[in-house]
Amino acid sequence: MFESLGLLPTFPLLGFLTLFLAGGFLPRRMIGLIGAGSIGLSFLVALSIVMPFLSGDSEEVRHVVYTWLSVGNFESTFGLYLDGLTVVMILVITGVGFLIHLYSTGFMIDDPSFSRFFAIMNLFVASMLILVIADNLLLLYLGWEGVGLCSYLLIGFWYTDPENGYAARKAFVTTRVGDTSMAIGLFLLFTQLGTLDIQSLLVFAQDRWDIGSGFAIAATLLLLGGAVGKSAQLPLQTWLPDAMAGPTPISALIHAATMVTAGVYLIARMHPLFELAPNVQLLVALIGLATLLIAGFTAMTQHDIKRILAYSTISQIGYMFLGLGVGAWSASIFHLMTHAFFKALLFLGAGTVILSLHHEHDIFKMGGKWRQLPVAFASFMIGSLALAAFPFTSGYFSKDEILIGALAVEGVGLWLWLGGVVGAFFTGIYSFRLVFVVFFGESRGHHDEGEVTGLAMALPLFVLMVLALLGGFIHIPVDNVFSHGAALGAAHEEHSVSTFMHAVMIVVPLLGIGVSYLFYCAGVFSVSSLMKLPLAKTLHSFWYSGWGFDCLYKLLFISPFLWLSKVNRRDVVDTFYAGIVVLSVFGNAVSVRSQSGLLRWYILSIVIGIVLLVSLGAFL
Amino acid sequence: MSFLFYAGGAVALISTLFVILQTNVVHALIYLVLSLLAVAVVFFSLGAPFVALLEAIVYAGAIMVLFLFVVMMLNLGQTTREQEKAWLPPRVWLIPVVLATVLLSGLLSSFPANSIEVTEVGVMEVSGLLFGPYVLAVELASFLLLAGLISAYHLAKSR
Amino acid sequence: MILLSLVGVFFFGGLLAWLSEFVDVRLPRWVAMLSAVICAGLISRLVFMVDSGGVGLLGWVDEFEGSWIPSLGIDFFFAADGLTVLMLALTVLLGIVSIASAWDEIKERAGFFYFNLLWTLAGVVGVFTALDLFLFFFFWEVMLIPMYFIIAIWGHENRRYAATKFFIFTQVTGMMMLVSLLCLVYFHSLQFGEFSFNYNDLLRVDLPKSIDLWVMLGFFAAFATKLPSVPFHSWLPDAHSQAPTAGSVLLAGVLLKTGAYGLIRFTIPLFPQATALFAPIAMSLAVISILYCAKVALAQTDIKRLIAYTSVSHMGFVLLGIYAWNELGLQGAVMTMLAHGLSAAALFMLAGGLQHRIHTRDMREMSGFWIVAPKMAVVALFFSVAALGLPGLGNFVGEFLALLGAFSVSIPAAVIAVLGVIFASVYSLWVMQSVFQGPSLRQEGKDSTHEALLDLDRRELFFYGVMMIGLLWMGLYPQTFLDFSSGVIEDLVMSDDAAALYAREFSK
Amino acid sequence: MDTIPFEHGLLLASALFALGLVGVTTRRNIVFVLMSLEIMLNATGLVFVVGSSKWGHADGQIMFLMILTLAAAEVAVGLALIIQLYRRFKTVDIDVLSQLKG
Repeated sequence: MFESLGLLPTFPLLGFLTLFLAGGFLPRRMIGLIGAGSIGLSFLVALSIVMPFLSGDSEEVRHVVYTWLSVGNFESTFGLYLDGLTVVMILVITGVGFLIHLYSTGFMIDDPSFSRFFAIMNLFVASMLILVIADNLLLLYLGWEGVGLCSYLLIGFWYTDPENGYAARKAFVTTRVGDTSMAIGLFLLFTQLGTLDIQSLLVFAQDRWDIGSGFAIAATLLLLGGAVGKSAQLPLQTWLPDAMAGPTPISALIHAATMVTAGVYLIARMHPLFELAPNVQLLVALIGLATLLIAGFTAMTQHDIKRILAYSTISQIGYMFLGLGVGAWSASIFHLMTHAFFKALLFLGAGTVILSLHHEHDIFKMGGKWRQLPVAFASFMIGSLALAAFPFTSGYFSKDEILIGALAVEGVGLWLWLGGVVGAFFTGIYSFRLVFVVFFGESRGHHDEGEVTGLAMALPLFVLMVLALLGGFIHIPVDNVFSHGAALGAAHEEHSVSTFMHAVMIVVPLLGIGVSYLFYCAGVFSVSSLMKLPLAKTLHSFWYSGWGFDCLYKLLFISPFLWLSKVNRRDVVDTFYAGIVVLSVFGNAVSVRSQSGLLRWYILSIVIGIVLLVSLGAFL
Repeated sequence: MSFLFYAGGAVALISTLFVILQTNVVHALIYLVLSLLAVAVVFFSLGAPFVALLEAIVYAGAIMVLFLFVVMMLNLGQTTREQEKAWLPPRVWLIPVVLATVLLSGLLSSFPANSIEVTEVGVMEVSGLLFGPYVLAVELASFLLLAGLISAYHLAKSR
Repeated sequence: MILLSLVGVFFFGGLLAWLSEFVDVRLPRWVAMLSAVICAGLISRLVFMVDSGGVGLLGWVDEFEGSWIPSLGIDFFFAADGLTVLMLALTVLLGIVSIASAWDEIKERAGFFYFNLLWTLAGVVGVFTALDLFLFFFFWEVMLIPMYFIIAIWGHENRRYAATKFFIFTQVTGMMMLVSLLCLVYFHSLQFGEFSFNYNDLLRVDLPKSIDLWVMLGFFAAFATKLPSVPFHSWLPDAHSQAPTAGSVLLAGVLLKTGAYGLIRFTIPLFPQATALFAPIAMSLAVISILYCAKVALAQTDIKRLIAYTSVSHMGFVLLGIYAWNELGLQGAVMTMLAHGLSAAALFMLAGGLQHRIHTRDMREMSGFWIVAPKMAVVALFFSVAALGLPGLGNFVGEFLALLGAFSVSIPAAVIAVLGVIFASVYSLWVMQSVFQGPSLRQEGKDSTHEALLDLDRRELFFYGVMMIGLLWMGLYPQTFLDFSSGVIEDLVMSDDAAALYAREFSK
Repeated sequence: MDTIPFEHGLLLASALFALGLVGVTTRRNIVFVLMSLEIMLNATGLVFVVGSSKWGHADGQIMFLMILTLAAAEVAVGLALIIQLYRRFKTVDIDVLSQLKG
C-alpha cells in the first residue's frame, strides 16, 4: 500500500508535463480538469495512504524509489518517508491544494495564460509533496528549491508589469539567501555525520553530539537560516508582502497554506537536532515572537487587502516559530494545519472580493459589502474569527496550545507568553479591522458590482469554512513523532497553567475585536483624530513601511551591491592586459623611430654592438 | 725582414689615415692603392710572397682600377669636394673615433704576447691546399664571382 | 583504433567540407553533419566498451600506439578511459549542436567555416585522447587556430580584436606549458636515460623540489587560461561576444572543458607535491572567479558578455572541485563540466538566436519577448534556472558535489563559494526579466525591429529539447554519468600520495 | 730569418680595421664608405696572413684568397649599385637614400 507514496507527486507532475507540452492545444475546460484533477487524484492517493496508516499502529514507512546520487561515501536516494508529521503535511497540501485548484478553475478562467498557470501550480504541488515526503535532506532541498522556483514563476505570473517581476525576483533571491545557509548546513551535517538521511542523521547527532555542542549549534543555526528565509521570518520576511503581486489563489496556496510553512516543517522534522542546541531553540522562539509582533503592528496599518493578509500570515508563522522554539512541536504543526484552513479561506475570500470589484485592492474603497458579497462576507467572518482565535474556532485551539507551551519554558516562558498574548490582541484588531472596513459601514465605491461566484469558486469556500470552524477538533497523529517532547510539555502543563491565564487567552482577542469595533464600525474613536498626534503619525508611517526593513536592506545590501556592480562594469582585470597592450604599442612606436633608413645610423648601431661585445670579451 | 714589416706597416697606417680624411675621391683612391701596396709589402715580410703578389695585382691593381673607373664615370667634380667638406665637421668624428679607440684597446688587451718565426710559405703549399682539401671552397668562390658578375651587370644596366 | 578514426573523421571531414563548397554551397553543412554523426556512432561504441569494464588510471578502455619520432620518444599515443569517453560524448553532442546552430546563420564561405569547425573538433578530440604529451601539445595548438579563424572571419563587429586577444592569451600560456613540458622531459631523460613524452613514463619523473612548483605553474597557466580562471579570464567575454553562435557554443561547451580536463589528467597527477602546496591558492582563485565574475556579469548589458562572465563563474566551481582533490570534488567538477557544457551552449544559442533575429545583443533594447516568442521564453527559463543551480538539473548535482568536496578540505572556501549561488540567481533572473518579461515593445508600438522576432522553429526546438533532456537526466539520474568517471577518479585519488599531502597541508 | 712579435702584426691589423671603421661611420659619400669597407676587409685578411705565418700553415693564406674573392665580388656589386643609385637620385649622399625605413 505504501509503495503508492511515490504516486503522490507523480500525478501533479504528470499534470504539469501534460499542460507544459500540450497546454496550448487543449480547451480551457480540459486544462482545468487536468490541473485540478491531478491534485484531486493525488488527494485520493494521500487518503488511501493515510487511512491504513491511521488505522494501523502508526509506524513510519520508508520507500526508496532509486538511488539518486552515490559518490564515494556520499549517498542520497530518491527515498520517501511517511510518519505522522508527513501525514499531516500531505493531507494539508493535497487537500487544501485541491480546493484552491478547484477555486482557480473559476478564478483564472479569463486569463490568457490559463494553462501556464495550472502547469506551474501542479509543478508546485509536486515539489511541495517531494519536500515533505523526502527521507533525506538533499531530496528535501530539491523540493525546497522547486517550490521556490514555482513561487517565483507565479508571483511574476503577470510578467508584463516590471513591478511583478521585481517582486518575484525579490522573493526568489531573498529565500535563496536562506537556502544557501541551509545548503551550508547540509555540507556541515554531511561532513560531520557522514549522511544526509534524516532519520539516521538525527540518531547519529544524538549519539555523537552533546547538548549545546558547537556543531549542533552551527548546524541548527544554518538550517534555521533556510527556514527563516522560506517562512518569511525576521530578518528575511520582506519578500512576502511583495509576493502578493501574484494571482490570489497563488497567495492562498503558496504564500499562506503550504510553501511558507515549509520552514516550520523543516524545524519540526529536525527537532531532535534543535533539542541538542537549546540556545538556538530559544532563538527560534524569539524570532517567532519578534516577527509576530512586528508583522502584527504592520498589518494594522496596511490598506491593501492582500498585504494585510500577507502580514497576518507572517505573524501567524511567527506563532508557529514561537511554538517550535518552546518545544511545543505538535502545537506548531497543529497551528500550521488550522492556519492553512483559515488563511486559505481568507485569501480565497479576498480573491472573490477582488475579482468582484474589478481588481480593487484598497479596503478603504470598499465598505458595506456584506450584502453585495455574501459568500465572501461569510468566509471573511469565519476566517477572521478563526484567525483572531475566537473561542472554539480552529485557531483558538492551536494558538492556545502554543501559548501554553510557551508558559512551560522556564525563565523567559512568561515573557514569551505575554508577547504571544499581546500579539493575539493585535490579531483581533487587524483581522476585524479588515472585516469592518470592507463589509460594514458606508459603501465607498463599487456600488453596482455583484459577486462573481460559481460552484467551482463557492464550493471550496464552504468546505474551508467548515474546516476553519471545526478544524480545532481534529486530532493530528504526530504524538509518535514528537513523543518525548510532548511528554515533557504535558508534565509542565499540570502545574503552570492556571484558570486565570486561560481566561486571559480567551478575553484578549475579544478585547482586540472590541477595540477594532469601536474604531472602525461604531466610530466611537476615529483613526483620523488619532493621526493628529505626531507620535501616532510617525509610528503609523513606520509600521506602514514594515518597520523600515525594506529601506534598511536597500541601504545595506542592494545599493552597495548595485554600486559595486556598476563601478566595475568593464572588469578591472582587463585593464591590466590592456596595459600590456599599451606598453607594447608604445615600445613599437619607439623602435619604429629607430628605423630611420639612415645607413650611417644602422652602421653606428652595429658598431656599438660590436664594441660592446668585444669589450665584454676583453675586459670581463 | 722586420724592417720591411715595420716600414710597410707605417706606410699602410698613414696612407689609410689619409684615405678616410681626404675630400677628393681620386686622391683618396690613390692613397688606398698606396695602403694596399704597403700591406702587400707587409705580407711579403711575413713570408707570404704569393698573397703579397695577389694583393698587389688583384686588390691594388684590378679592384682599385674598377673603383677609379666608376669614380670617373660618376664625374664627381669640384662641387663634390665642397660638399665633402661641409659633410665633415669636426663633431661627426667624435663618436666614431671614441668607439674605434675603445674597440682597439679592447682588441689590444686580448693579444697574446708571442713572436713569429718568419718562414716562407710559398706558392707550392698554398696551391697544394687550394686544389686539395679546399677545392670545394674554390668552386664556391668561383660561383660567388659569377654571381657577382651577373648581378653587377644587371644592376648597372641602364634602363 | 576508434580514437584514431575519430580524429581522422574530423580531419578529413573538414577537408571534404571545404572542397564540397565548390560543388554546391549547401553541401558543406551536410558533410559536416555527416562526419559528426559518424563520430557519434564511433563514440557510442566506446561507451559500450566502458560498460564492459576496464576503467582505471592506467587501464585504458581503448588505446592506439604508433611510432612518430622515436629518437625523441614521441609517439602517436591515444588512449581513453571513462572520463575521456564522457568528454568525447559531450564534444560530439555539442559539435552536432553547433553545426545545427550554424545551419542557417553561416552563408558566407560556408565550406571554410565548416572546415574550421571540424578541425576545432578534431583538435578537441585529440586533446581529450592524446596521452603523448607532445601529441597533446600539438592538438592543443590545432584546436586554437581554426577557432581563431572562426572568430576572426565570421564574428561580429569587433571580431579581429577578440580573435587576436583569444589567440594571444592561449598561445602565450600554451608556450609556458611547452617550456614546462620540455623541462619535464629533460628530467625524465636525466633520471631514466632516454627521452620520452609518454604520459605513463612522465608520471614517474621526480622533479627536484626547487623547480617542481614552477614547472607545475606552466601547466596550470595554460589550463587556467582555457578554463578560464581569474586573472586569466579576460579573453573570454570578448571572444564569446564576438564569435558566431557556433563558435560560442564550441568555446563554452567544449573548449573550456579542455582546461579542466588538463588539470585533472595532467597537472595534478604529474605534480602531486607541487599541487598540494598550490591548492590553497588555486582554491582561492576559484572562489574569486566565482564571486568576481558573477558580480561583473550583473553589470553587463550585452547578453553574450553576460553569459560569458557567468561561464567563468561556473567554471570556478570546477576549479574548486578539482583542487579539493577528493572523490566528491572531482566528480562534482566532472558533472559541472558536463552540465555547464549543455546549459552554457544552450544559452549562447539562445543569445545567438536573438541576435540573428533582432540584430542586437543589447539587453536594454529587449523587453517582453515572452508574448512574441513563448517557446523561446520557456526554453530560456529552463536553461536560466539550470544555470542558477536548481536541484533536479545537472548543474546542481555538479555544484553541490564540488562544494561538498571543497567543504571537507576547506570550510571557508566552500562557504564563500556558496554565495556565488545567490549571485547566480540574481543574474539569471535578471536576464529573464529584461529579455522575456516586462512590457512588450511590439505591443506598445515603440519598436518595429522586433516585428521580425519569430519563435523557435522545429529544428531549434529539437536540439534544445535534446539538451533539456540531457540536463534533466544529469539532474535526476546522475549515476549514469558518475559511473563512467568513478573508476578513473577513485584511482586518481588513491594512486597519489596527494591525498595525504592535502590533509597535512590543510590541517595547518 | 728574424722574428716579428706576433702582437705587432695583430696590432697593425686592428689599427687598420679601426681606421676603416671610423671611415665607414663618418663618411656620407657612399664611395668613401665602400672604400673604408675595403680597408676593413683587407685588415681581416691581414690577420689571416699573420696567423698563417705564425704557425707556418698555408690555411691562413687560403682564407685570405677567399676574402679577396669576396672583396672582388662585393666591390663589383657595390659599385654597380652606386652607379644605379647615382643615376636615380643624382647624389652619392647615403643619408638621402633612406627609403628603406618603415
